[in-house]
Amino acid sequence: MSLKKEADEGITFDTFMEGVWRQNPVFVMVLGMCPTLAVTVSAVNAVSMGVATLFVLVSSCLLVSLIRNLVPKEVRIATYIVIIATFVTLVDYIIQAVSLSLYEALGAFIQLIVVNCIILGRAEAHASKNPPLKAVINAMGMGIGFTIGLLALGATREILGAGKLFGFSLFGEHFQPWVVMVLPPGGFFVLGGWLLLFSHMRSRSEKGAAHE
Amino acid sequence: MSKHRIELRAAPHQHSGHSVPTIMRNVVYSLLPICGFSVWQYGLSALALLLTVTATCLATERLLNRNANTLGDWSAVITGILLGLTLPPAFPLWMAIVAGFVAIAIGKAMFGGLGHNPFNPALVGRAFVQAAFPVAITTWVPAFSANRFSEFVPTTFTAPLMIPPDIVDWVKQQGVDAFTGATPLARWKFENVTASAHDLLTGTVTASAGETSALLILLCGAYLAIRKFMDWRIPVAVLGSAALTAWAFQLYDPTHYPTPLFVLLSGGLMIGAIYMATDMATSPVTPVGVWIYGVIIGVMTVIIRYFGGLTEGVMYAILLGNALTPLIDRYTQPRVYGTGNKEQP
Amino acid sequence: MNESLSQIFIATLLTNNFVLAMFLGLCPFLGVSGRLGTALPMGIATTFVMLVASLCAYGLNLLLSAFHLDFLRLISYIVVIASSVQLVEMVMKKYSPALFRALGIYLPLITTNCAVLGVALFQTARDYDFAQSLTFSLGGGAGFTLALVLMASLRERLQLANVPTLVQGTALSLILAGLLSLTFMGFAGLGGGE
Amino acid sequence: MNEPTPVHTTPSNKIIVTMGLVASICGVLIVAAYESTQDAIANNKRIMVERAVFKVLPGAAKVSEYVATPSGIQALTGNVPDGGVKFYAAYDSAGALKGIAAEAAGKGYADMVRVLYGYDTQCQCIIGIGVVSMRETPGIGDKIITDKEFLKNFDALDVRVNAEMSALMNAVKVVKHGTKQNAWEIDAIAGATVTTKAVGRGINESAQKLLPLLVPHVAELKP
Repeated sequence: MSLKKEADEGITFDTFMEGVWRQNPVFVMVLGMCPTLAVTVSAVNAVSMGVATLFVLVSSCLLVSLIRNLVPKEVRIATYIVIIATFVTLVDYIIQAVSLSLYEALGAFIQLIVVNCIILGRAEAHASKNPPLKAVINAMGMGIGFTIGLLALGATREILGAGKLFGFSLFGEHFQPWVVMVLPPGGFFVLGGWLLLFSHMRSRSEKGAAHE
Repeated sequence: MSKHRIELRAAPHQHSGHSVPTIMRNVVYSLLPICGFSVWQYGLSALALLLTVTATCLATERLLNRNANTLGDWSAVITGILLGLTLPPAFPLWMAIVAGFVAIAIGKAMFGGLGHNPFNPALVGRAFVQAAFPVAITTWVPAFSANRFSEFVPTTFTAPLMIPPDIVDWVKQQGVDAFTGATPLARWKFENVTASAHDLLTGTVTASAGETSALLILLCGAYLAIRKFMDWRIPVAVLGSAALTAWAFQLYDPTHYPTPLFVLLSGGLMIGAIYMATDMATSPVTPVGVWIYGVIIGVMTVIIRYFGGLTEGVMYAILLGNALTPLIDRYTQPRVYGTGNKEQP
Repeated sequence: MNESLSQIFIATLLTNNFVLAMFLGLCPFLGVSGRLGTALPMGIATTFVMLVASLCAYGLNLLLSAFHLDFLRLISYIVVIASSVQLVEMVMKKYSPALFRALGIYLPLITTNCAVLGVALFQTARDYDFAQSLTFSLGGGAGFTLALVLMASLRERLQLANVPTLVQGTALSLILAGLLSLTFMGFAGLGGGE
Repeated sequence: MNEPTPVHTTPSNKIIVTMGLVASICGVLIVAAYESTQDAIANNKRIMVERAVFKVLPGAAKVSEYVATPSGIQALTGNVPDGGVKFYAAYDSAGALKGIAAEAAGKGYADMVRVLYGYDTQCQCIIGIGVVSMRETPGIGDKIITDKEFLKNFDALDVRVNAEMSALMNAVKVVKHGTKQNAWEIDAIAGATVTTKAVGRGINESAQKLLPLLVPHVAELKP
């Protein structure tokens, strides 16, 4: 069985790095878009959202991996969704306990982590076929990749849209904020811009490889 | 060039008897009187604004098309002039550069250049800066101030990325009576005061550089229509439907809603209907489609002006019309000859 | 708060369009908007599921509030949405096979559409009553469909354009979505009521 | 990956057992999280409310939640009943009533603008507002927080209740910038009329509903 073989493969550095770079959920796979665009108006929001997603991702993958041999195929997806929803509820309460103002800034998008395709995708494609440690490491990579992606977006939008980064003013008080960046169109444009940059870099490196 | 007078509808226009550069060049010519008027009206700042925006558009066009020289088709010049005309005369130049860059880069080059852009590039640039700099884009200066040819408005040379200075005191020194700092549309919306048709026709009102004299724009548009460089149906549909809608509202409540004439002459409706809605790449191809497109723009303009939070709706109405163009084209497409009566799947 | 039904409808359809202003349902928006032929059925199917989900969420919320089980809200919503999608699929298959053939392939996709869960969560957060919830879900679905159809028609047209290879793909869709979103900003304030 | 396996179905009792197991794990986790964060969340909410109320009623030191209904006022426990209006009573450190705070909301440019206003029972006027949430255009709509001239409207905004205790004596009204004449009028911010009107409408709506219910019973408010 191919499942068996895959599970026996060792944990490599790529298990972790896959999500951070090669399969980065934001820039390469363009997954989990709702929170990506909606909450990234500032770097703080972006990182909080990223960490919340990371937590849900890692714990769900751990639990899914632990019970992977118990769950019958028929109810696989339903089980995963219930597990993910559980951890999202957990995160929801934890954020409320930590800071209500952060909770209000992220709004309903914390609960919408449930339908973030990355998490169900990872649970289904990786965690359900791999031992716990490997699943956790891979999920960690994905989560960190997601957080980095959100941070890149959040920082860009905060710098241009408010002249600040993590709340610290960068250009003095006479800076003219580009209001559009914290509005919905700005979200689309900034993500589009980052994707352009990524594909530009990729085509550069491919060309470079071809020349060698 | 052929001497046959073949009706020009919209792209593809290779067989219309006019080449793209010819049409574009004539559009530019017809815009020059409007530019001249706005410079006469607002002085040095308007001149600097128009030149800066046009230069930015040309530079961006050149930069993003390194392999092919696309400057010769004049389209970037039109985008630049139109964009410059829709901005307030005192708009800081660095913001104008942003607008020009966005117009060409995001509005056009991203989609493969002239003819492929789904939205009017000038309006993309304008909508972007409207959303980005909402305060600067609603800061108006009085027309025909005494010193307009000897000094710039202080906001024009705002340092890049910085907030433009407050010009309230500067405006007071200009000695213009009863300057309210609001466009006729804003005054109607928030104070229920309508400007006279005479003022609107001759342009002695506060507004963007190129949307003041409705009469002049109408004349220049007539030139284009007569020379068949422009599809006359679109402005007729836009202006007609806007007037009808306004008339219906006025019948319903004459105390609250202004006259159709005020609606037609105020704001950017005239320049929008004649120069922006008629952009060939972004308007429908079929004759029926053209009428539908124009009516949507006219009606939406009035609805946004009357019920929206913004005072001016022409720009967004045209962008919406652009967005609907592929759909309109699809559902008004004439049946291809020889395909029979059956509906295509 | 006391929003009238027409205000809610206009807001969800235009001013606060689910996709273009609230970023809900972006995955299908970017994924399924390649062809006009599939965009419309997808939109209708999603609207239908939203309506069902909104009804279920309304009832469920009454139940959960009555028993002070607020902490089960999310988990029960998602389970209800997943099962209502299943139910809709089965009912459709039995009573309208033609419709099922047209929409069937999209139904499973809808389970992970955040717009559907979004409807349920937002109507709860805003304390909408029954009629308001229904209007909210209808407007949200209509807004989603509108955005999807507009996007699909634009993308179909751009297939004929010589879009630079660098831009093709998701980046182009995002820029188009940004421009549409910019256009929809013109609706701001509509339905505000003077 | 998905090699065509022969159709084999898991016996339903196994499905039920697994689902039951998963559900109980999840249930335990959720309840544990709920129980352990409950106090912290309640505490956070209290601090947030206090901070907001203290801002609109300077000098206050203690806040309690009340609800006003046609049958009188009582301390709020659980949900707000139908026809009831929630408000906060604020007291100073000596225990004397400092004022009332309540929430108002109006449809603004982009979304609902929600504000909290502070009401002084002595002068029967609104003495301060603070924004709870809004999505208005930065630079224009948010002038309602930053514009000092606008905030002056709420130094003493007249909201006296009429003699029949049925409505306000004069409805709160937003007027054009620079034309404020009466104490119950709000001078609009030039260029941000939509947002200002949203605030005015919201305050009027809320005060019309709350104050006629509240004013006859003000004396009952004790810490």
